[in-house]
Amino acid sequence: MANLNMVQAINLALIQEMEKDERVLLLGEDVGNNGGVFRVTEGLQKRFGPKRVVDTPLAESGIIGTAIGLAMGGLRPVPEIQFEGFLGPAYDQICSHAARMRTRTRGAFPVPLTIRVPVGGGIHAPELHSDSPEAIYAHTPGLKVVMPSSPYDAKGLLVASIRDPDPVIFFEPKRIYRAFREEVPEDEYVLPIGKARTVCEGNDLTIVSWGASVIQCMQAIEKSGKSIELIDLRTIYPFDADAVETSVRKTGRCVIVHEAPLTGGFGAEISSRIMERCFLHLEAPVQRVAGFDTIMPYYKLELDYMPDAARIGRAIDDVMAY
Amino acid sequence: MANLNMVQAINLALIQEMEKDERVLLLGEDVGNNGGVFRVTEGLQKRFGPKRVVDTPLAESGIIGTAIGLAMGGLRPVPEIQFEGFLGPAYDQICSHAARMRTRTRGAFPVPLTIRVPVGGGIHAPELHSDSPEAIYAHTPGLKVVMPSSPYDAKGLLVASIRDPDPVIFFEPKRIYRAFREEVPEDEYVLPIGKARTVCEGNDLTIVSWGASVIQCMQAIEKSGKSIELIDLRTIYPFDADAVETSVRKTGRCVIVHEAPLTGGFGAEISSRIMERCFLHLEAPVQRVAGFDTIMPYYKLELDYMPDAARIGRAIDDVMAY
Amino acid sequence: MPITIAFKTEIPRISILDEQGNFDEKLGKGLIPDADLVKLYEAMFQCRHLDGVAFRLQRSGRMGTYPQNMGQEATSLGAAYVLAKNDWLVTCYRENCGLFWRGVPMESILLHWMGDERGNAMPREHFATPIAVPIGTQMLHATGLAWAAKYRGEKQIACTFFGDGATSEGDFHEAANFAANLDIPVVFVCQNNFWAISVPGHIQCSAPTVAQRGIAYGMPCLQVDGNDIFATVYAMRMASEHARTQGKPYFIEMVTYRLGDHTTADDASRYRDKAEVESWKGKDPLIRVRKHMERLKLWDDKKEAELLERTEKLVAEAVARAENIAAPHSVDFFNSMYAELPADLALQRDTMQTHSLGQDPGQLASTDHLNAPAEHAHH
Amino acid sequence: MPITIAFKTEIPRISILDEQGNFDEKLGKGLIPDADLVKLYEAMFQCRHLDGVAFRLQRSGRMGTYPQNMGQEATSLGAAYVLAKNDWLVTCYRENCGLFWRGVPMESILLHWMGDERGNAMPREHFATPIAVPIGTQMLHATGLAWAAKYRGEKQIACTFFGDGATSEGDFHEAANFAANLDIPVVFVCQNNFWAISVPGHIQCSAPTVAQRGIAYGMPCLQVDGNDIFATVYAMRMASEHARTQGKPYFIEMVTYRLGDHTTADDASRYRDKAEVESWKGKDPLIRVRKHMERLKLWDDKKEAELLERTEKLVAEAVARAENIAAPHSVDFFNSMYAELPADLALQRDTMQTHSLGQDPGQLASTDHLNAPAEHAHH
Ligand SMILES: Cc1ncc(C[n+]2csc(CCOP(=O)(O)OP(=O)(O)O)c2C)c(N)n1
Ligand SMILES: Cc1ncc(C[n+]2csc(CCOP(=O)(O)OP(=O)(O)O)c2C)c(N)n1
Ligand SMILES: [Mg+2]
Ligand SMILES: [Mg+2]
Repeated sequence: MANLNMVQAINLALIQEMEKDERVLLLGEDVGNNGGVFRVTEGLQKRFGPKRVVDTPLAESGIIGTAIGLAMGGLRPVPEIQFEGFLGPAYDQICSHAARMRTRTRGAFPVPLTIRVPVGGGIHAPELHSDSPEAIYAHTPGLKVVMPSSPYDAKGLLVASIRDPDPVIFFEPKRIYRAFREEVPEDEYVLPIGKARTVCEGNDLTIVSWGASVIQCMQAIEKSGKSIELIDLRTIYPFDADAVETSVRKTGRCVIVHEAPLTGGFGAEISSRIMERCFLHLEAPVQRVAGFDTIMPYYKLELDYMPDAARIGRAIDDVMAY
Repeated sequence: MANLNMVQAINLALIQEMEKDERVLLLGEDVGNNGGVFRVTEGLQKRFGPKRVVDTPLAESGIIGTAIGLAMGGLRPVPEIQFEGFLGPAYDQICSHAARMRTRTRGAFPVPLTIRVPVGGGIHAPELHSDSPEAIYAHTPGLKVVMPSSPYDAKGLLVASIRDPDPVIFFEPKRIYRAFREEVPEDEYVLPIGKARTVCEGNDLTIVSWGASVIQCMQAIEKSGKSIELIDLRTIYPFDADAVETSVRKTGRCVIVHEAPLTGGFGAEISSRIMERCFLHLEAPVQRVAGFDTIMPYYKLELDYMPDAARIGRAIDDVMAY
Repeated sequence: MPITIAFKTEIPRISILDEQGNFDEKLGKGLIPDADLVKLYEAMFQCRHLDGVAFRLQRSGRMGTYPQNMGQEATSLGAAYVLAKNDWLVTCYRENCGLFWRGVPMESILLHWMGDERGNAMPREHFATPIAVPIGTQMLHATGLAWAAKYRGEKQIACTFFGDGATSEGDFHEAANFAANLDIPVVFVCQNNFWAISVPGHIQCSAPTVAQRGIAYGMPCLQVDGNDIFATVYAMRMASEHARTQGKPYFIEMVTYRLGDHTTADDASRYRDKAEVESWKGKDPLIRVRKHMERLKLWDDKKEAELLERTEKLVAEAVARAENIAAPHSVDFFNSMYAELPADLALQRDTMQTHSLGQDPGQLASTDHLNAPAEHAHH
Repeated sequence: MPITIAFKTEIPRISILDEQGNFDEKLGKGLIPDADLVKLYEAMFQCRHLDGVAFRLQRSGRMGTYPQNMGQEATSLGAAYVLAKNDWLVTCYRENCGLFWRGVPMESILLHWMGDERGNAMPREHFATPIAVPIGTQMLHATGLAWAAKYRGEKQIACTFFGDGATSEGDFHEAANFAANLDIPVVFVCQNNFWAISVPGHIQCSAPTVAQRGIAYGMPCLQVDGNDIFATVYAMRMASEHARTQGKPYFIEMVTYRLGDHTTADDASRYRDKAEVESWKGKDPLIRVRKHMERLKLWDDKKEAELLERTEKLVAEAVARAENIAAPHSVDFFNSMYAELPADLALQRDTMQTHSLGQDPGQLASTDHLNAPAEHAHH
């Protein structure tokens, strides 16, 4: 058991999976000698050699497209896309091929692929380094979408993702890469994809969130002094509808929090599901605290864009007052 | 006034806008001599010359990327992407540039661009020729997303899109390209982006839909014998929340219908909005009749995938019975 | 020396059996044993025959859009003939001939175009990937597949086919660039048939040759007469040998022509000169092989007639198999979505509904709650 | 002739003032008038100075990530010097020197890296596009901009800059291919500095030259010493002349080196040899011009000291302007989203909330309805 931050926890998960399974290899821009721009793959090329930790050309479609080929060829590639803003060039290979190959071939060519992607804002980065596109991929059948909010979860979920026989986009909230440490077992553990975590229990209201926003939610809950249940989805698709339903049936009130723009964000899906499944249990309309429907501003204003404890707190109060 | 199908109505809109405004030019694969694979641009190269109707290399990112440059240079390009399944390679240029250039430059470089894209299933086409990705682009701030459901609407909305100072994705439901004709004025008219159309009025239930599904909804309504109000969104972003709210406040019940996969589809956004804005008026949970969360199957099963009058009818009954 | 030469290169062009029937002994002798030549001809013939049948199936409403291969048989066949059985063949949609040579059953191709994914459920032992609909995207998979083989220390290579139009896509560039810079043994074969639907070749590549695309990556490049089975075999030998021994990629432009429309949804007479089409009919890859075999006394009218008879039966059987397959169930499109179906998706499958009341009729009954004392303030 | 030559080419390399101070009179004489040479040197000097100041601003927390331009000044400057005022200059982020030459104020660049979009609100009369963060994407805009000029019948061309890494992206390929095949006058300039962050050049392009990327499109290609302002000017003259008169593109590889880290977020000592960096310090584009000017008696220590003084003032003023700009309001990020703000978005702006109750406090009051007689069955 060690006290690790998220970068270290992911690094450890990668080491352990690579040791366990020869078929696992890493590829991407700067993942080798440099250990990735966030140092997540630090030391891995030295440890496993340049065959298993490969610096690729600067071409995201190429990274994902060749990784699909690697996976079709029986390996378990774990490509890194340097920032979520650079998923764009790889969109077609992800959505038209990785997500479809199993169905297209009626199972003859599954694509066990785990795409690691730092995600989200809050680190004072340049443009296109601070976005939250999880809803885009959650709307793409054939993919799984995972986003941990803590070092412990990151390790267990990454192991599950790498072992998953289907393509997974593994979003790593860069804002909490090094924000805190927690106990992370050296020993192997797997957190199942599709299961949420109840961060804290409560009776008055349910908050559903994921990724770095979970931290903001915890702050807001602390400040509110109310009995609030916080559900960290951990997985965006498939999402744990049961956990959400059970909680909302109990509390009757719900606030959903995410960094991505409001309109068409994954909060909309959760909100709709809650209405569909818990209609008669709702005391108030489900509320969403989300990024605005604007381009994520350059960093001078990024904190005004992202949901913070104050905005979440206001929504809690409003829902409680309803 | 002429009796036109949607292909003809769009063709007419293009002719009229090109005659009116020298800055309008068309580009894309096979749009020239061949008049597009759906013949939407038929005759236009002959009429306006190869300078204004340009066959490009087979490269969607190139088409959109150069169109962005054309727009930044003061023109009004109207690129065609041959099928919505080939928007993928252009995703990055659309979302990282077209959508962002105005904000990025604080208004110095607007991008007045209209991307025409045949969309949706039902025409017995091969893979990746039958999808409905409107939610993806509606979740991308900086874009507008339009989808007409009739020849009349197609003409008026396309004119509005071409004149719009911001980038518009203009989805053309290929299933109804030639399915029916209606009176389409020769004279200029503009249908404002962001305004829905009430297809028929009713008091018992509201259906919200767009694109080719509107036709299925009409069939279902006819069969149901109930007093149902049908709202055709016409524009996905910005969507006409007022029209939806007003109707649902009146009826208290709502079914949303779209071809795209359920999870994270734009129906989720509408459903959430309805809950947020009409909570106390709802008699039943808003229901969504949508494509399944699977890859659109090859054509043998496409009709099983897409919402049809029977599935919509069942939802109507269920909501009415609630 | 202020102006020096930084780089210098040239690209050879190979032709062995030309349309006039000239046969270059130096390159051609012993290249293809007579018995094999006969088999290759038969393969082209059968593929051509299927093409015609498929066209008619589409016209009579028994099949969806179909892209005819007619005229381009010698390109992929040359590759399939040369490649080892376990080399990957990663194609687009005009390589039926090569795929059939490898053992892919005709009905797989038919099923695909009949709108049935089962046509793509190809046994892995064919080392062939499914038909690639989005243009220019499959070459990256070829690079990845060859990379996987290299990773495992196997001598397997990949050969990927694509059209002239496909070379305009960014993915083509990235596939070639990855292979070149990461030392991955892939043979890139562009079937330059001068058209991408209605768009002429110079809009895709205005350079004197498509072959020179490969120079950008430092690859050895060749241009060959793609309607000459000897030339395609010769080029593929050079290229696959290079790939296998050097572990590096190779670029071949095979110059050919599609004699038919782009697909059954197309009408090429809208954009192509009749004269152009006619001139290419004279360059047909089948005719010249047949004449060559006749000169060598390997072939005669009787054999041709016998082949036709065999082929008609073969193709008819394949069509029957494709048409007689049981209709797929709706649920089929759920079943291969994931190794394990998420609960949510299983519910959609089991109910064939997406509306929650439809998925859970129990919810409807639950409106009884309304009449019970309200648990919550306003329900 | 079974093997013929389908294509043949060679790529020249240009160097005029080399690092030893050798000056090629034949190419160099009269190329840059003395007075201009002094101005060009001053421009490089000022850019270099800003680079150092920006670095320190970042280190002291007054600016975000910043990519130093140090060592690469002669590339974009050569281009800006040659281009007409209304030719488009479409750059990435290591072309400060060329942008300043065109009149882009230093504070624009500073503001950008201070996380403020107002740095990109460049007046259109600079004919320069904003800093491009996603690698390899801006060249398509250059092609489009030049196309727009051609469409209007204007003689304007575009020149676009990008790194060696950027040539790996599919968009590079598509931009070059569109320009070549649609006859659009774009000068493509690759700044080959041998590194893309930590990834060495041969992973991006293992061919002998990057210049040969252009052969794929049939473009004329040149390789030049990018640290030699004479060579970059010479090459840009040839290329822009070609583009303007022929209406066609041109490809130039400018060989250079970044003397600093990739950005302030990078530590190049993790992946680059000290010896390599040292060897390039000797090839600095500023030093050789200064020595050349000294030989020509155009320059001396006094002038250098005077320049430093002027520059310090200039840069300090730019920094002050950038730092003293009023803080942006939150609402600023709404205001240039669309020409006209959709109602929905206006509501978000006005309330700075996304939750509907937050946007409409009246809704809260409306719970009073609960106490009123229910209009609907269960409310
Ligand atoms: C990404 C993508 N864009 C557009 C299309 C539509 N389309 C199908 S085939 C084709 C032309 C292909 O030309 P080429 O690569 O030369 O192959 P050929 O058909 O000539 O063999 C086009 C534009 C597609 N399938 N995929
Ligand atoms: C599409 C995209 N992928 C990745 C990055 C991250 N990134 C920023 S700069 C860079 C290297 C660029 O190398 P090169 O093009 O050679 O330019 P240089 O920095 O050397 O001038 C990378 C990978 C990015 N900005 N955009
Ligand atoms: Mg072709
Ligand atoms: Mg570089």
